[in-house]
Amino acid sequence: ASGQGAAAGSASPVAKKTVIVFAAASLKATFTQMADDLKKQHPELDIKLNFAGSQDLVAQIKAGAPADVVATADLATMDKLTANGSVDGTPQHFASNTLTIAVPPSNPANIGSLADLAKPGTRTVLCAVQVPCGAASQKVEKAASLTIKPVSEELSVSDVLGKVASGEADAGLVYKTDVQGSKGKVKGVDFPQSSSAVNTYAIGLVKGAPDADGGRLFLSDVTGDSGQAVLAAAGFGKP
Amino acid sequence: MLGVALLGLAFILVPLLATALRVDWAHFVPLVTDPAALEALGLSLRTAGLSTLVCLLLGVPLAAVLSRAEFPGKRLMRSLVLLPLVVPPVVGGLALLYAFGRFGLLGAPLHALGVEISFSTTAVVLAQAFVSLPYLVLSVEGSLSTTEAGYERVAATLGASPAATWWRVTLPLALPGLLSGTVLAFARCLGEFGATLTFAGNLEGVTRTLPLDIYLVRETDPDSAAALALLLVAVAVLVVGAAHGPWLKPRIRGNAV
Amino acid sequence: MLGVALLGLAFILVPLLATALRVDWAHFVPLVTDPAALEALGLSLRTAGLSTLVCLLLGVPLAAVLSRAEFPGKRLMRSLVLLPLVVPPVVGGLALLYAFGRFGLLGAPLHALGVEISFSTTAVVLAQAFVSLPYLVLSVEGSLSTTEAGYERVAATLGASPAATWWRVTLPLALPGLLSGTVLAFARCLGEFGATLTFAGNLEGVTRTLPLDIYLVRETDPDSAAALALLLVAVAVLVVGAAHGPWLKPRIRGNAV
Amino acid sequence: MSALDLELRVPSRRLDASLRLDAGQTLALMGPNGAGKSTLAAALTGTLPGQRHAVQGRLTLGDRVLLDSVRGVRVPTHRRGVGLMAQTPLLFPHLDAVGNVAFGRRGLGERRTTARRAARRWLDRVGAGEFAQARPWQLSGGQAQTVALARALAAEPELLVLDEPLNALDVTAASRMRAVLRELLADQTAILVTHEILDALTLADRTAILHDGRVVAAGPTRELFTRPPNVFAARLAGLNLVQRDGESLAFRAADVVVSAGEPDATAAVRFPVRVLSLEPRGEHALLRGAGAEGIAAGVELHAEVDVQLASGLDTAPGAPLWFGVPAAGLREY
Amino acid sequence: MSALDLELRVPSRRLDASLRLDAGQTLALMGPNGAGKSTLAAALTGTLPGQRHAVQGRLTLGDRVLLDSVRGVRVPTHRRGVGLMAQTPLLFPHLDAVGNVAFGRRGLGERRTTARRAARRWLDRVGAGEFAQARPWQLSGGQAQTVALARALAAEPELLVLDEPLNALDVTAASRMRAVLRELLADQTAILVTHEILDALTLADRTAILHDGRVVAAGPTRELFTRPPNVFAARLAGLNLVQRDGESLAFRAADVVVSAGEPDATAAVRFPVRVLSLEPRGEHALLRGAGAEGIAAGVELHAEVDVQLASGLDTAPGAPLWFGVPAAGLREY
Ligand SMILES: Nc1ncnc2c1ncn2[C@@H]1O[C@H](COP(=O)(O)OP(=O)(O)OP(=O)(O)O)[C@@H](O)[C@H]1O
Ligand SMILES: Nc1ncnc2c1ncn2[C@@H]1O[C@H](COP(=O)(O)OP(=O)(O)OP(=O)(O)O)[C@@H](O)[C@H]1O
Ligand code: MOO
Ligand SMILES: [Mg+2]
Ligand SMILES: [Mg+2]
Repeated sequence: ASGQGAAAGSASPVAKKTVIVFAAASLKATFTQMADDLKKQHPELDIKLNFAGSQDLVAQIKAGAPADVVATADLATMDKLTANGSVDGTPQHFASNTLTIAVPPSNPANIGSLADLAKPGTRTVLCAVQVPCGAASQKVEKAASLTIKPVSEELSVSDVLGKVASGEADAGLVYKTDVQGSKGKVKGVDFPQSSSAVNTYAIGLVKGAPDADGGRLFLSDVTGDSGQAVLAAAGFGKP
Repeated sequence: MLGVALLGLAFILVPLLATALRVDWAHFVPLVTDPAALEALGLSLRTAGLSTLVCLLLGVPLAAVLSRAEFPGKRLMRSLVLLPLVVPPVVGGLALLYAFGRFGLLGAPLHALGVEISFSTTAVVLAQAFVSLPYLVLSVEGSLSTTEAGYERVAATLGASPAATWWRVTLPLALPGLLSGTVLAFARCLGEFGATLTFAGNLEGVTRTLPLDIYLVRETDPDSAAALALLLVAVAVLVVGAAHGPWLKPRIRGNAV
Repeated sequence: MLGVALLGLAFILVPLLATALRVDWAHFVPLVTDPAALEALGLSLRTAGLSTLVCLLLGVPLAAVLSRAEFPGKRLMRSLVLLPLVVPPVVGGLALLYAFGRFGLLGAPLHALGVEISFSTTAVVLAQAFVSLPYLVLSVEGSLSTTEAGYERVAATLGASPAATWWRVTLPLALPGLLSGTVLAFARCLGEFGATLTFAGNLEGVTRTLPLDIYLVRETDPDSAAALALLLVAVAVLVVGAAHGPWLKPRIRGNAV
Repeated sequence: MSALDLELRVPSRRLDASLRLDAGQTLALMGPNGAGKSTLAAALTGTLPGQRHAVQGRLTLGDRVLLDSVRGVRVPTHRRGVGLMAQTPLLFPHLDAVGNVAFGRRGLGERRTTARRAARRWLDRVGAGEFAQARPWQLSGGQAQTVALARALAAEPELLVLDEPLNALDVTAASRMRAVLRELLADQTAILVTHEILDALTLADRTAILHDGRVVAAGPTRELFTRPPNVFAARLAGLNLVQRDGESLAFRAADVVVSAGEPDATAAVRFPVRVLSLEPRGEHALLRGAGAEGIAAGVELHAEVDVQLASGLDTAPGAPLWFGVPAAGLREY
Repeated sequence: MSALDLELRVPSRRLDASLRLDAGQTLALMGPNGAGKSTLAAALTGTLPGQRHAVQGRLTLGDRVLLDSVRGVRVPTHRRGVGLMAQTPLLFPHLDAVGNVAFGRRGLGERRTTARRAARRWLDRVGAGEFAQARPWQLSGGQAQTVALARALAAEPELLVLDEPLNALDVTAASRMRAVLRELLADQTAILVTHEILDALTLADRTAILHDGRVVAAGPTRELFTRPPNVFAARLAGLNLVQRDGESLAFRAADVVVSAGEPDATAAVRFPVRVLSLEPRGEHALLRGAGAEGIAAGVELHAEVDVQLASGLDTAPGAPLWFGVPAAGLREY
């Protein structure tokens, strides 16, 4: 992470080692916390976090972005990186997430089950199938043999969440962690079929990482106890 | 000067060229003639057209007031008009949601009246118009301000009412600025992504414009996305090129000097 | 006319007002004085300033050539300059990556020379400049085109070389357009999101500008995002307001008519 | 036809003028550059740029009050019925000559074709028929001026204000225009701003002289110039002027007696001069000389001399001569 | 000081003119509106808008070839050393009057303060010193014209082209300007576009008359107007002109004999006229009449009459009179 060190303008007289972590946007809260904790333990470490949609991360790394660690929100995107030879070794699965139904706190459409999302007159929003959460939504639909006609196919979970939180939509399929992180803006309605689409998060070292040691350190923190505790507290499941 | 100008042009063209080089040309035609892509393009053109119309209807009077009227707070007003420019489109979409959404400031009463805006093509139009209005206003205002006010005074001494003067003198003289403002607004509408996504959502045939489609395609197939992007670019070049026709040619003015 | 103008203004202001109403004002001050937010704002202002400079350096000659020179292909050139406007920012970011990324058209040779652009503050500047250049060029060109070419001819008959004429006549006369183009470009730079995210990434202190920070905050807390957005809006109003100072006041021209 | 009565002040330009003009009459408005003529014209039409309340006072045309700053009456320009042909033509660049001239007719409620037909007649009348299809930037300075005049006339205003309408016209065009104007202004209430005493004499019933924003002399044109009531009028009338004891002495070139030696007592005043030139003027000659010393030192003086007499004098440039004026030819101000 | 030699064609404006002018001389360029005077001025300075190759021909100033379309020489405007004061002042709106005048001095390599000091001197010289700080839009039409003139002069060009410089100036300003110009043009190669024969007579050594883009008459000014070589010159000289058998007859107002009845055979031509007006002109009077029938029908004719004689005639407008001209006073073209 040579080029960026200078631009970051670190004031410390000790030459810090900078670890650059590329992570799915849904990991923002947890990874930020882990990085802060880790920096306390290792004052010589400077951890830079780059959050974007998983697909953006893939594109950026393929284009030669200087990253040490990459964490994606699903295996499919990580596979693209391994196939491309951008990942050192085998990526590790470190967390999972399952879908839940998000409804506004007042639950105006009285949603109690997945089938309610397909009721006529219910304004449901889903992720588009092209994005990870949309692929997961499609799986649960199939498992429940339902055809949900959404009013919108959003491009990311946060867009689904936004539509539900604002009351624009009556319900949407999001991740459990999203509901937990929403500070009460939406309520979760769990449903049995969610087990058919467990989304697994993967993390790996980027090939040719400028700071492989630092990367390994962060990676082991994520997969280690402290990291797992942070993830669990945010509502992530075991991998 | 010319050298720097060419450097500037290169700065714009090289990235687009690099994109074009990525495109798998063998698959280009099937890709861009794919019904989903064509539907998205159609929707984009339709909504951008409507939004531009909204911009013209709201923006031209705004520009006229800014360029001609004298009143306190005019400077503030001009700054306010620029706001959508600086608000990231996603935030703009949120703001529209707060205003016109089902529980929004205006959306709630409208909802009570049975008018639903979000998730509809109307929402797309509103999102595009919101984001593009400043471009139109600024262009038109610029062109109105540099138009000699003397011509309007002459028209008045010839008995033309302010309305007649506006239609028969001011507007024709400001035509170049009006046209380029319209093109600017239309182009901005065509490319609008963030606000549309946030406010209008993304449903094929209703709210999925070409930029949203490109984003989706990119999730699975970045190179195809590049091809679609080039399609958008081509459409834009055509529209812009047509609008900058010979009638925009600056007149050869004056005589000896 | 004034009525419609006010409607247009309302169309812009109501959504922003609705956003302001959503903000939890008790938490507003701690939120916007949060070091992360301030760092992002600082970065935004710095990069937007630099990008605007790049736009000026590249855009003014481009505008000059477009408004004054006569050559075949000028119409095409003008259309091409508009392209970044129509390309969705995310696609623009991709295009920049294809061009200046480590494996890009120009990026690869640069990389060989040890120059890294992507994911650095330089990349933010490039992304912002790419997206904003058309606004500057169009504004300046508009203002140059409506400036009476006669003044330049007078300057030449007084012995001023083309360069001297440019600096001492053309530029001062086009100042209003130049200023408003600069403001436009700066505002667009401040709000830039998609291209920055894709091309420059989202690294705190390096590439995380305020719009990117807003995007991240929105993932978890849309209302705080709204507060940050208002901060951005406030900064923009200040900058724009300052730039539209009295020196932009159109001159009262002519005498009797 | 409407009489005009005005009493206008434009403090920002130091204008403070009162004028009356009977219906159907023409007033020539004269005075030095910057006297306020164009300002007054703009105040009449309500087209003074800038501050909305810059013009104060009263203005009535016929029985209509167009302006009364005390009572807050301020009729907008387009309802004043006051036409203006301004000092710069300002032809609409997006219209051809006919379109420009037809512009005001459309306001009279005429349809496009009728208006254009009328416009062509006006263009023919002012001798600009051949430029009907021309765009303003294709016209020479004088051609543009002619078209602007046709445009102002075609709108048939109740009061027509012409700000130096014959500027930039060649001899032929100017004399054709004078003929057109003479015919038209016969029963049109009009104000004609001009620097040419000839225009005032041939076109205007009355003349007012503006100086530093004030009307310093006004009256029937011929009277004003044959017996100039003050130094302003005298200067305009082209009289020789010299200062003596804070007073101005005025005398006509025709009253000057030229001699080689100092004149005798028949000359109430006498000036040694050096010849500048002798110029033919019809069957007379104009002798221009520069006052060599005394009260006329440095002043250029003109004498009308008989060609016969002139041939008997040394009139080479620089030659010394004497100018004398008999008491009868002198006017004091 | 540089001699001028030109042979220029602007096909798009039908200009095709050849002229020569000795170093230090002044040429008056006259001719009707649209004759091509401003076009020629623009061609000289290289400021004709539009097509780059519109001007063809050759142009030399001193020993420098400024234009040679055959050999592809085309010196750019700013290196021609040809100054232009155009028909419209076009003062730089972002500079005050001093700034405008100083503009060209900066090009001469002067520093700001020196240039401004020189500019002030020039403004004083043309009598515009009091507007030094004024912005162009604060000036009246004539004031702006004066400043534009100072600006052109201050740049000290090798050849100075003045396009109707005295337009819009009042009597005092114009005569002051004539004095300034007379002094300056004494040893300046200059071209003066004008409609005023007086300007040509007082300021120009030579005069060329342009008609429809061609030089139709040229020669020493005085000669040209005292013995006009053709009808164009005659018209400019203000002679009465009537057509007879496809020929033009010209005669001076002073040569007209006015009588109540038909003149006898001493008059080579005679015209019945109706009086238009009798106007005082110094100690003579100008009798304007309209030809009633025959070759002069409808033509306005002027006669210079003795006031005594005039008082013996019925000169009420509309009264019938006869004008006669002896053979000696007639010129045919
Ligand atoms: N826009 C303006 N702002 C301030 N002062 C002005 C403005 N226009 C003109 N003036 C001043 O007002 C006075 C009157 O100007 P005006 O144009 O009425 O003169 P004028 O009599 O028409 O002169 P001219 O014969 O030169 O056209 C002048 O002293 C002039 O400098
Ligand atoms: N931009 C133009 N395009 C085409 N024709 C033009 C243009 N400008 C002038 N002309 C024409 O060229 C001819 C010469 O015009 P020019 O301006 O040289 O006349 P001028 O002698 O200066 O007349 P004036 O005394 O009225 O100023 C005129 O017939 C005019 O209509
Ligand atoms: O966490 Mo994602 O990749 O934005 O759906
Ligand atoms: Mg004036
Ligand atoms: Mg001319």
